[in-house]
Amino acid sequence: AGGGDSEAALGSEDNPVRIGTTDPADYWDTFVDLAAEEGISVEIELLAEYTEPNPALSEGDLDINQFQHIQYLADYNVASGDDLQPIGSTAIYPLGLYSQQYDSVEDIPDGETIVIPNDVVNQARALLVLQSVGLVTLEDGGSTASSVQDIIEDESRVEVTAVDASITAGSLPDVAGAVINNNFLGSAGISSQDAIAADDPSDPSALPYVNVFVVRADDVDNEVLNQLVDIYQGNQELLDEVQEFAGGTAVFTVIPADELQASLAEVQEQIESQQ
Amino acid sequence: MNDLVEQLQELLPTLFEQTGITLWLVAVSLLFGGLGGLLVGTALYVTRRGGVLAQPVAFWVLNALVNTIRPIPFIIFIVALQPVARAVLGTGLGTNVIIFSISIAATFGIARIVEQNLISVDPGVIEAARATGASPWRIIRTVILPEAFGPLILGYTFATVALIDMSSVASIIGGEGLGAYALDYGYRRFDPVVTWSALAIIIVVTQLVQGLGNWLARRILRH
Amino acid sequence: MNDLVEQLQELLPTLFEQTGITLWLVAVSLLFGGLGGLLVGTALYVTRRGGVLAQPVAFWVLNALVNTIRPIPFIIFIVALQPVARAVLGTGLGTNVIIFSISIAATFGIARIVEQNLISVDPGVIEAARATGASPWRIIRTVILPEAFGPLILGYTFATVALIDMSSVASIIGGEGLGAYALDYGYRRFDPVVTWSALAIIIVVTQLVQGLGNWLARRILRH
Amino acid sequence: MPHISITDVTKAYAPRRRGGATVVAVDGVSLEVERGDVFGVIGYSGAGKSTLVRLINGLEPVTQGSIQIDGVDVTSLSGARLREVRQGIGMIFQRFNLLRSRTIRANVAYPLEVVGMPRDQRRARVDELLRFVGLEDKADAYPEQLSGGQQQRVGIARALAAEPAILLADEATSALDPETTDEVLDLLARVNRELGVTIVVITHEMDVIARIATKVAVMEQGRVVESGATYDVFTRPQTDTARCFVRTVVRALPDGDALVALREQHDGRLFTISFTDEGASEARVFGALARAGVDFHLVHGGVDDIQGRVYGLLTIAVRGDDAAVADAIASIGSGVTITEVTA
Amino acid sequence: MPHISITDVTKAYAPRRRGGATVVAVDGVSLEVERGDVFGVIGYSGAGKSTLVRLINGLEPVTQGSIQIDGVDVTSLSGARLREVRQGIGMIFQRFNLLRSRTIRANVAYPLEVVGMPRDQRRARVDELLRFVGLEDKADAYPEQLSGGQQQRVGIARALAAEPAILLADEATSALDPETTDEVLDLLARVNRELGVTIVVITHEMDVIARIATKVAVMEQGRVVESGATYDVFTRPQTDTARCFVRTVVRALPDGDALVALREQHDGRLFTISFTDEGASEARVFGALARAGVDFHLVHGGVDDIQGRVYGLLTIAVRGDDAAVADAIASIGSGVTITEVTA
Ligand SMILES: Nc1ncnc2c1ncn2[C@@H]1O[C@H](COP(=O)(O)OP(=O)(O)OP(=O)(O)O)[C@@H](O)[C@H]1O
Ligand SMILES: Nc1ncnc2c1ncn2[C@@H]1O[C@H](COP(=O)(O)OP(=O)(O)OP(=O)(O)O)[C@@H](O)[C@H]1O
Ligand code: MET
Ligand SMILES: [Mg+2]
Ligand SMILES: [Mg+2]
Repeated sequence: AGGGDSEAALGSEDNPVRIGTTDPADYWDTFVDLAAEEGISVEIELLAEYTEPNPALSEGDLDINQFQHIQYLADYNVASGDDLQPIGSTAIYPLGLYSQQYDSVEDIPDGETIVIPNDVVNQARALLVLQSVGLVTLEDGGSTASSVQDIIEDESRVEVTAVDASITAGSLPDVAGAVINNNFLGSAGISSQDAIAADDPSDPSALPYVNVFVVRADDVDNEVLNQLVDIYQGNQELLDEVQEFAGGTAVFTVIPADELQASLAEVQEQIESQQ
Repeated sequence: MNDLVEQLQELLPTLFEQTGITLWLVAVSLLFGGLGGLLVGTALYVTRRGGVLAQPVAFWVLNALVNTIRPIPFIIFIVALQPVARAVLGTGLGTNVIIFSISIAATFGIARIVEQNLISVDPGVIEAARATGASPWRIIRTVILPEAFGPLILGYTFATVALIDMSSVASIIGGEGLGAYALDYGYRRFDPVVTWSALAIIIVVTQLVQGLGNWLARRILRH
Repeated sequence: MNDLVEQLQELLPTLFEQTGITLWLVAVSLLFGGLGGLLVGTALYVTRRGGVLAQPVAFWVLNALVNTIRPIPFIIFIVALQPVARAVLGTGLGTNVIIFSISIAATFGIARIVEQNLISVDPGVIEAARATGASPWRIIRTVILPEAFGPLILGYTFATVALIDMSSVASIIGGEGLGAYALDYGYRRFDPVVTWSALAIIIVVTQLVQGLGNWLARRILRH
Repeated sequence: MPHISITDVTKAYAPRRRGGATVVAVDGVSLEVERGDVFGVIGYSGAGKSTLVRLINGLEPVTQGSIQIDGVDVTSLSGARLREVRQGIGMIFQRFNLLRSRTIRANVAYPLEVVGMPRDQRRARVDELLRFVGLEDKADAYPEQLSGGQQQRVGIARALAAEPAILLADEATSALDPETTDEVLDLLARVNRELGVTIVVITHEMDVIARIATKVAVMEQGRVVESGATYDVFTRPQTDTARCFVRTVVRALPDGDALVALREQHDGRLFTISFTDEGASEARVFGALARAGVDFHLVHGGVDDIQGRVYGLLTIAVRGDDAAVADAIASIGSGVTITEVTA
Repeated sequence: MPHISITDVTKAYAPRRRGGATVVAVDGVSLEVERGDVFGVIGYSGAGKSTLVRLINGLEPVTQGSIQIDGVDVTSLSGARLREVRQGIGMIFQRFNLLRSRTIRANVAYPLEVVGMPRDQRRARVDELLRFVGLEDKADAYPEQLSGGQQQRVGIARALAAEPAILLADEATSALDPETTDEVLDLLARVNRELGVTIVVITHEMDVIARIATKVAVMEQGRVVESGATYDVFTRPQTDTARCFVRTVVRALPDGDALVALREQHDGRLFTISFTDEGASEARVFGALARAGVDFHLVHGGVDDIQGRVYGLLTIAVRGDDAAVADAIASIGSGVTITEVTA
């Protein structure tokens, strides 16, 4: 079993810190080395689906994860009644609309199809991006819980299809445009400069989209885990690798843990009130 | 408890719709994949050494082809097939592409099932047919396939259930149906009611399909 | 071109390692799932109407159980099984959990394959065994299973290839192996060299597995 | 107490489809087979012979009636008790039913495994059986490599393997050449004589009945229409069916084409002479005819031993003065039956 | 030109495993079957009869030699040309080989479909065939619902369906009761006589040969050890195998147990009398014995018609003065052979 020896101190050889992520990225190797230099033993659990790392963390299969933004975490906490907490921020990745055929949103003819990620949070975020440039209109003005079913067809210019986030980039030849997550830009050879629309990471409303290290509530003050956050935030070499993996879209942002937690609480409240 | 009932009531229309989509998707891919599998599987059987149309080279090529397609993870297979789908269907997304991909993947899976069932046919009856001067093609059509009909029904039932499972992967390229719905709106949104109500329908459909298959096979096998 | 060779050379150690993991994963899940499937499939066959241990109620329950498990999309199935895996294995992630999930899913898929192959056994030989006063359990062990051995080999070969395919879903919960590697480092990172070199090995392994299965079945069936 | 006692047994097969006809394969049959009998069952194809024998060891449940073996009602047994009964019954199948997955040796060993004979004894016993049926050299072959007769011999060896107290032989020699048939029948007779095995022989070869059966039952459309000691049934068949079967062994009453052919070849009158070992000698007939100066030919028929007793049925063509013939016949007296063939 | 001409044909089955023995099932056989012959092949189980017949219509390739049908070498044919030849050959299989997936009716219709007979004609033809084999009422049943003999009759109907010019019958009557056997043999004879169909009959029942075969070949271990006109082989068998088969029909030379039993029951000397329709009448023998005042009994044997000709082989027990017996025998002259049984 992957649990290690729970008697031994967390981060020791016998009980390495298990970090869950969904990014098959080389920077994690660098991170493991950096942690080792500080005497912390780390194991990376690479999971394929956004759905996996949170339940695994709460069940104790993991000690910490890093793949999501606050918005996603809030949605998860509310949906599953969990109480996972962010302890450090990494970056905000603007979500962009890309196209092979059209150079601007205005050029996209009416009735064309746009693909967006199909997971709940990115789907909503992508829809908000599309709404912000007038391609669709959402019920009740849209929210972080909107889905393709909330599109008001009569008032929208395009059809929207939700596909797996990993398919969006590959779908570009089929459609007028695709909303593509940072994770898939670099490897698909698309530059973030090419986005014909994107949300603005500096907008205060983008705060919930800051990516975070997440732990179980009672580990919020765990020194070893907090030390890992410091290592991540403090090493330029590592950040360069992360940036490379993100196709240049990352906007590194360091936000204190209590602000992150406050933001989480706020978003959760908002979600609860919507239900 | 009341909440649950309410939520289910709200879900009902969607579930109905998705059930329809699943049935359509499975039916059409079963039609194409089933025919394709029948063709390829029968070809495998008749071209093998000792078969009624023994053709070692043809067998080798077909066998290798089936072995090449079958193990490709379905997700990758769908994506690898997208260029072909674009050429054939004009798009790489949507329900038709799903049907297209499942049909092709099913062709090769079903081919093996068909091949296996044909191998169990008593060589004596094939010989009796050969003795009448029947052509290989006629023997395939009037002896080999009918003699294997009972097991084939069970094989196709097996395949149908596998197709229902495959169709849920549809969600990655924007397909719909119960499986995709369970994944997108249940599993990925941590909503167990959606997940399990969609699954419950899938399971009921499966019970019906398997029950029908068992019943038919029993009638045909008569034992 | 040179780049390609260089990249492949770099990949080689990883590919070897992942091949080893895949083989291990498939072998172990085939062992457990194969045994489980043999048990459940045989139970389905013997408890059916007219079977040597005809037990309509047991058959109904088993049949419904198999129909319930089989159509659940594998991704959801893995997740649904995680709590069980945590209880049994102490964790819900990693290769062992994958083996656990595949073994259980395979049990129900293989059960159907086994059932189908047993149904083709000549009722006459079972009768001959009954006439000697052999117990149902002995008949299963010494007549039904051996008589179906050839087709069963092909059925298990089919299942093995399906397992290789299933094992690629491993990546969802942090499993490894060629399929997961092709998905995570090839497909999800748009690196066709990784995707296709991993797939190439999967295909070669499949050719070997199927070749072995065909050869064995031919020896056993003697036609 | 009879060894096997069948009382009022009926077996009906339900129709496959709604509206189809129920097939009554065995219809109210009662029979008693004594310990040590070789009991023959004959009858036309489809008469229900195979079905009857399958009811005896419970391979099919009876629809009605009861079957007792050693006084135990087997129709009400199930599970371990029924299996125990079956272990004491060897069965030779009309369609052989050999295990494809086993070599000849292992096929014959099967019942020995079932009764739990240790491996080394098993080996010796199987070798002995294979030697007996003349298949030592096929021990390691598989069923489909054997000719029809060879497969049947494997089935026989298998049925005898566990030294059963009852042997049910369903057409055990139908695929065998005369030499092998002789050997098998001799063996069955020996098994019966020396080991006291009760044998039920189903056959359509009357010859087989004549040679080994002590009693015989004639089946027709599921019913037993005639039964009795073999010699009696042969010499005094009561039903057309029995007569038809008897004729195949003692071919003495020409009819149809054969009769036409005989009439063409012989211009005299035709008479049949029937005699048993109880009556007087047929020599008297020939003597009387010869003395009367009547020319006669044996044209058909013969003398046979049925169960070691002589039975003759001859057809002669007689040419001569009608009065002389009548005189000669009148002078013969009892013990021999002479009938003119007038048809 | 012979209808079927088999020249120096060998069929060897390669060993299954390395080091296994090659089985030579047919070993250098040459035979000529004339158009309109009913050609019998007899031989012990495993002699190679079924294999030989499977070579004739190319179901198995020959290892060596050639087979010509109507002057066409079928061993070198393949594809459509071979199929055309096969359409003119009906085959009855020893193991029936009925299609499980078809009703009886549809099994019989199969060859008619192959030769492309229109549906309505097919229906009528099948009904006719089923009526002939007595299975009208089983037309819609499936093979496993039929008794062994019923299944065999379906196989016969199927083989005859397309009115073949050649019929290969592998143990066509082995599972049949005497009445059905008679009917089937009558049919085969009629088919041969009226339609000129050439028939190759494989059987272990010598009786069948006696009744319909015009010529017969005796096989032993893959070789033809004896062949000729049926009457000749019956009356003057050259090999032990042939004698063994002949004895089953004309049971006249008692030996073994039968002889011992006869000696126990009859205290005189035993003689066998053998006569053919070529020679003088056996009546002379009886007359001479009667005149000599010698007491005699017919104890065994009979008179048979082989292919419509009379052949007799009788055993008599004679009691009387040795000199008188010798005189009587001496007076008989040629045409009848009398031998004392001394064993
Ligand atoms: N496929 C095979 N492989 C190996 N040996 C075979 C095969 N088929 C037949 N033989 C052998 O060839 C010999 C001849 O077999 P065949 O079936 O021709 O005999 P047969 O004369 O028809 O006997 P029967 O009267 O018992 O049917 C036998 O010894 C048999 O074991
Ligand atoms: N499973 C079945 N379903 C329906 N009818 C059956 C079944 N088995 C046998 N019969 C019918 O029962 C009757 C008796 O069959 P059975 O096999 O006992 O005949 P048999 O006397 O052994 O004939 P044969 O000498 O031809 O072997 C036949 O008419 C047959 O068609
Ligand atoms: N890295 C992703 C993004 O910011 C995280 C999505 S939430 C699971 O777009
Ligand atoms: Mg029978
Ligand atoms: Mg044969």
